[in-house]
Amino acid sequence: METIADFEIQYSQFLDPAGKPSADIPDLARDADKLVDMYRHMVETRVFDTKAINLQRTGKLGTYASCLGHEATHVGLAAAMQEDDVLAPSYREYGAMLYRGVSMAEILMYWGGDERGSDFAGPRNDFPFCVPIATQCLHSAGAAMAFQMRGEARCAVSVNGDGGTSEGAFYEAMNIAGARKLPVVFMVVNNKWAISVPIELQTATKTLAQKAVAAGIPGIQVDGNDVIAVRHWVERALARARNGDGATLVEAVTYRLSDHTTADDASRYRKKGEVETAWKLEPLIRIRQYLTDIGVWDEKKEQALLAEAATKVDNAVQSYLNTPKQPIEAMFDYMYKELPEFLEEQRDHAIQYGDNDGGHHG
Amino acid sequence: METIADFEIQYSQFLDPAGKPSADIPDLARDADKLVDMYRHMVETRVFDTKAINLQRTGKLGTYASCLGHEATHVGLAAAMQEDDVLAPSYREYGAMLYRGVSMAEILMYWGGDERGSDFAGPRNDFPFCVPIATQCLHSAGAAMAFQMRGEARCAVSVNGDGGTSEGAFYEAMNIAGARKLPVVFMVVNNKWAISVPIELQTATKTLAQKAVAAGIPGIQVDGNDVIAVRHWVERALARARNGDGATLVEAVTYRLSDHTTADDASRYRKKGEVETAWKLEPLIRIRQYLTDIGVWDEKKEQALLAEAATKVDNAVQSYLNTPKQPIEAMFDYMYKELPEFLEEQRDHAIQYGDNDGGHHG
Amino acid sequence: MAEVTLIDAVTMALAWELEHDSRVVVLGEDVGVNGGVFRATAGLQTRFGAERVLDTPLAEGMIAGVAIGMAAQGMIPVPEIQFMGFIYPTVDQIINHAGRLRNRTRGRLSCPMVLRAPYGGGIHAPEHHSESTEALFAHMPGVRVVIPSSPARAYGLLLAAIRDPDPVIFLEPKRIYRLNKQNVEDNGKALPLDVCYTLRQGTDITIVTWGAMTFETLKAVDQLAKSNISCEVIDLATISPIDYETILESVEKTGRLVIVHEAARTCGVGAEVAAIVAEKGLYDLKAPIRRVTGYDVVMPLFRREMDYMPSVSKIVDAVRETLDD
Amino acid sequence: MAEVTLIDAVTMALAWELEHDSRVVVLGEDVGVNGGVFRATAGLQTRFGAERVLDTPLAEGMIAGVAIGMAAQGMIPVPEIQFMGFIYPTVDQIINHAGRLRNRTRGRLSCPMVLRAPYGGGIHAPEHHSESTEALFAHMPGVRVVIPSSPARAYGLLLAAIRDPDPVIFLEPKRIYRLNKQNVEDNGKALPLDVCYTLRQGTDITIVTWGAMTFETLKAVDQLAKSNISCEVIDLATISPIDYETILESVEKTGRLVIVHEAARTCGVGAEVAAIVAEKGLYDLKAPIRRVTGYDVVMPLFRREMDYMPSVSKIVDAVRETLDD
Ligand SMILES: Cc1ncc(C[n+]2csc(CCOP(=O)(O)OP(=O)(O)O)c2C)c(N)n1
Ligand SMILES: Cc1ncc(C[n+]2csc(CCOP(=O)(O)OP(=O)(O)O)c2C)c(N)n1
Ligand SMILES: [Mg+2]
Ligand SMILES: [Mg+2]
Repeated sequence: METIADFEIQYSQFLDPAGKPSADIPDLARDADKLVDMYRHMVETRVFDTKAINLQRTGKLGTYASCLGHEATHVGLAAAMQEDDVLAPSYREYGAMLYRGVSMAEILMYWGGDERGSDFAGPRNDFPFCVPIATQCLHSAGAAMAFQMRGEARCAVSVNGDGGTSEGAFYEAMNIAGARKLPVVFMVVNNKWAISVPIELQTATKTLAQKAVAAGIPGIQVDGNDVIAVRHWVERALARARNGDGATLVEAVTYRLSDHTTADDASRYRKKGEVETAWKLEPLIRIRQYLTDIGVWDEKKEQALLAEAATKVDNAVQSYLNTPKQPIEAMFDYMYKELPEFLEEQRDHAIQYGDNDGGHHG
Repeated sequence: METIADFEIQYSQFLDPAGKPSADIPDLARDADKLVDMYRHMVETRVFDTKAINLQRTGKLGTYASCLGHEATHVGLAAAMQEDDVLAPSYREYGAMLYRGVSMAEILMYWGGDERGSDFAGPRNDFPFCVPIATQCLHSAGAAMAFQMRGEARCAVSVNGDGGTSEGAFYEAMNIAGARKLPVVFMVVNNKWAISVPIELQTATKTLAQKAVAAGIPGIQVDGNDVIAVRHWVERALARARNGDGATLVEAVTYRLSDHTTADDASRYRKKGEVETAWKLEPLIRIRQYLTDIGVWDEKKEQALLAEAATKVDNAVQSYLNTPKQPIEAMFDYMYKELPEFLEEQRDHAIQYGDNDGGHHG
Repeated sequence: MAEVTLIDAVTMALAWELEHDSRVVVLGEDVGVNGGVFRATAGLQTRFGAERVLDTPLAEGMIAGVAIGMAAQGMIPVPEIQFMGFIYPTVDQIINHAGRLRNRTRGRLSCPMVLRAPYGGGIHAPEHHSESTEALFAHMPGVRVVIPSSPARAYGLLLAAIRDPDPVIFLEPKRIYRLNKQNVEDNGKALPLDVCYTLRQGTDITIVTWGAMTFETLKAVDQLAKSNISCEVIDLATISPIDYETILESVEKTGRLVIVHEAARTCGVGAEVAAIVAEKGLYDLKAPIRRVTGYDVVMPLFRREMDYMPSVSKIVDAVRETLDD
Repeated sequence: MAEVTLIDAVTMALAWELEHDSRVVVLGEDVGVNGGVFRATAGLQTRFGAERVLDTPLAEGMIAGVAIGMAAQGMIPVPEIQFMGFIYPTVDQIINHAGRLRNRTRGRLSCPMVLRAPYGGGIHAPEHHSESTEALFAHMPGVRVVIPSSPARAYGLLLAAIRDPDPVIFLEPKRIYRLNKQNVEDNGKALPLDVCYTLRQGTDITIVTWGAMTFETLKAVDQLAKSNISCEVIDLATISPIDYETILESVEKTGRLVIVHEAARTCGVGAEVAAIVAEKGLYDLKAPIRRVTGYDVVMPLFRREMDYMPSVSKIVDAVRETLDD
């Protein structure tokens, strides 16, 4: 027997749960503006998320998938991207989407049952929410192929969960990305649960990062509650991709502190203790502590930020609630570039039967 | 950064291309009867294969996928299996199927366009030929689940090619096999080509064995032209599986010495030199040499075996050619356990229009 | 006898078969500890153990493929696909294997399995959670497609599906999972597959429908009854193969046919029903056939989903127009 | 002007678009060096380079998904699926993404791509190499399905499909890939999508068909002509959306309709054609509609495949019976 290949999976964390550096911090951790900017987005994301759950509970929003606990992963990955890179999200990466310029009102519209929520005014080339698990991994690979073919220095990033790593599409995407050295980063957000299925039932692997080995691309595991680690390693992966060296898988280990969605009741299948423990690792505290320790943050700034965020969210909610329904014919008018003749009759029929639903929010 | 997981991929060969032991040979290599039995099957398989191509060329068989060069891999894996294990083949593992008791006439029937070719009189529980690439990996995983649930000491083995490792189904099957410690072996026959696509375009990985890392199961690469190595490692993997320790991926490195199928012309896309080099590694020579060296084989036995094989193949061909077509209604009668009423009219219609085709072989 | 909802009846039928046939296994995403996102498998894992009611990794193609492998080796798997919008990764395995295994092995192997999935709109669910694409499966030879529309039929047809020696796609209209209750005796009695169920006898017009649309249809029929219009309502129930004799007999009597389904119109199962009548019952028809269906567009997100769906007034008008023709 | 076969015409159209539109990319299994297993892409990689005509790893779901990603980002991918029997892993991506991307982003992103696949039986191919499942795709909103039946239509419709701003499934009847030659000018002129092509004018009966079945139908029609039966033959060409006006006008004239397709009957596209006529042309019908189709069984292996297929005599008899009704 002869060893013909060997692989190592590394783990990286820069800030421990208490906000103390646990490793040589990278340059970006010395740039207070960058850190504050990310922290600001993390807080806004959480305020938004809390409000959205509230809207759902009061019947003003449909089923909603909370991102509680994922803020560092989501903001970190988006902060690492360049504007003309392309994001192919799953369905709960609000932190990343907001960072990239999707508006809060758009996100609410989506979960409020209105397609206009995916017509982002901001990042026009980003892919919309993607509910069919892991299918978006192929879109990021395809986008990367387009960039590569046109010789553009752009990258694609897709995001999927621990559950998503069980879908064939995830491996197929990594495999072609490896084979063609595509400029793409596969973010795997390991929040330990896929609805009620814990990671241990999902796969026998010790890490999700090692799934990259199957595609011949590098994989790394980072502390997904450490925004510095996430941003640093995604930046490195993107630099590598932009440099023509191909794809990387970045596994961010975090925890879904909420129910899966507002339609779920996680107490049915997971222990309270587990969630309590996870709260101790949550991502906002540690970066705030670090910012405080380096002297760029204080309680006053915190209060100002919270107030600002609340206003921003409230404005978005108002804008969302005030947006009238789309006309009925909208369901026809975007199906094709030009409406095929046979649909005209159906379109007329739909209009004729008018508004047979309250069209309420939620 | 901290290393949190590491993996090694091993390669094993016992007999080098010249038939000389290249490593400590395992027990089975000391059992001359076992070796001769495998060699016999390898020779029979090759004689059969040659004849089948001939039948196709003379219009007596449909498109046929040759197994030239794969004899050690196919016979080795089947020899490692127990009778009540279950094989889920792809479409060219004749060496394995014949070993397990599928008849030559059945294989010819299949490629001669007759479903009865998959109604094996021998291994009644084995899966039939599987053309949709890699779908069979899930069937072996499912079979293994059935055995596990019933507490049976049986295993399933599926076989797919290097090309097949790009399909999501392959990874999905390995992943559930890992997660549930299923008694299954995934044989990957790396014959370097998927029709015209060389392994280098198929994947960026150094080995196919390392794809097992993505599922948290062991993977090993063996010389697929060394029947001893194949049998030894598949036996080990099966013992492990039977012992409740779960799945293994065994990559057998061999070479497709023929065109992809009789409908293919490999000279369009691969160099003659490459094929000539590969011939030097082919699997029959080395085991014959080894058998000769240990004094259990000689030219007389060789000639007798060839003559015997030729007769066996001729008989099978006769039986195949003499088999009349199935009745027309056979296309209806196995669709459901009982023919649904609505199909009766269609069945009558088909019978009424009788035999509108020569029904020739090929 | 218990007053149960449609989804309760599904649970009851699964429990009955798990209890009485050791080959039966329930598998899928979140079906175990969580009891299914709609709770169709609630309590089953506790009762029958995690080896018989098991949570799988998240991969529908895998679930279908593994179920086929199990079925071929003597088990009766009952996989759940969480929503019909996620059923498409199973298509390859269903069409290329489940529906063919018996035929291609000349009966040596077979594939007794029931792939369950909730389907249909009207519950204000997120994107991809409201699809009705039963027609895709109805086009596949060797596969049955069954849709119950009442608690009693859910119970009886699911039992029949599990006992059937061939693969069945069992689609559950989630909009009516909890809409009403019915007395259903948990006696293990199956209902026949491959037949329609006539929900109302009538003389003026035949309405063929299935799933949640039976409710809209019955409401429409009640309304029409006030104008002395007598509708015969046929629940297709087994979508494939279609019991066309019951439909043809009804059309022979009424001379008029309206088909109601939620799926997009083009190449929906309604087309097949219409085609059969245009072939075998043409001379009975006194008026053109009408289809009241979902439009040929993507199911809108929920603020507009009801505008997509066949509604009572759309059905009432189609019936009236057909009678006026 | 060159005398070309249908498959030559496919190659010509691909080359034209690769030449004239830098966004066009051909990808798939064996399409590069090997030029495709049917040689539809022969010579294209040499001419346009391995970046624009590229061999992918073996995974159809990947091919479709990657193509969608490319299309959304400004390319016009033309993926090939080697045989229709292997198209099913793409279903999820096609129905859940390709057909929806424009709609769900309110036009922000779109999916201009053409998924090509050879389809149909009659060439004595192995298992899974002879399927006709166009109906699955015809049921998907937002996706066009186009099937050419002559070299000229292959050229003109493929150009149109590639230029169309929305996704098209382009199915090539492999049985007639090389059956006959036609003069086709390589002038980059597209033919219109969404319309039927009337191949023969006639007065007694309308026959709607597509793909390789146009040949069997024309042979049958020639035979019937000897008995002074005048058939109008309509090639559906765009399977979805269907140009029903041409069909209805023809039926208005002839009063009789036979539909011929190779796919299994139940929920095939023929059902939709029949349903449309039963809805909008009922009063024109002098006789029941007939469908001459593949049976609702798995396509038999090749020793019996011709017994599965619609044949000249089956078509002739169906026409005669319809005229006798
Ligand atoms: C293909 C598919 N199957 C099933 C679902 C239903 N579903 C929605 S989220 C989810 C779990 C996803 O888990 P994971 O990938 O870990 O992401 P997370 O929700 O934890 O962020 C499931 C099963 C789906 N959306 N798509
Ligand atoms: C799903 C699917 N896609 C495409 C094909 C067509 N096809 C048949 S064999 C083959 C190549 C397979 O290569 P590999 O897996 O390496 O097996 P090998 O033929 O070399 O034994 C292809 C593309 C198929 N049979 N199934
Ligand atoms: Mg998760
Ligand atoms: Mg190969």
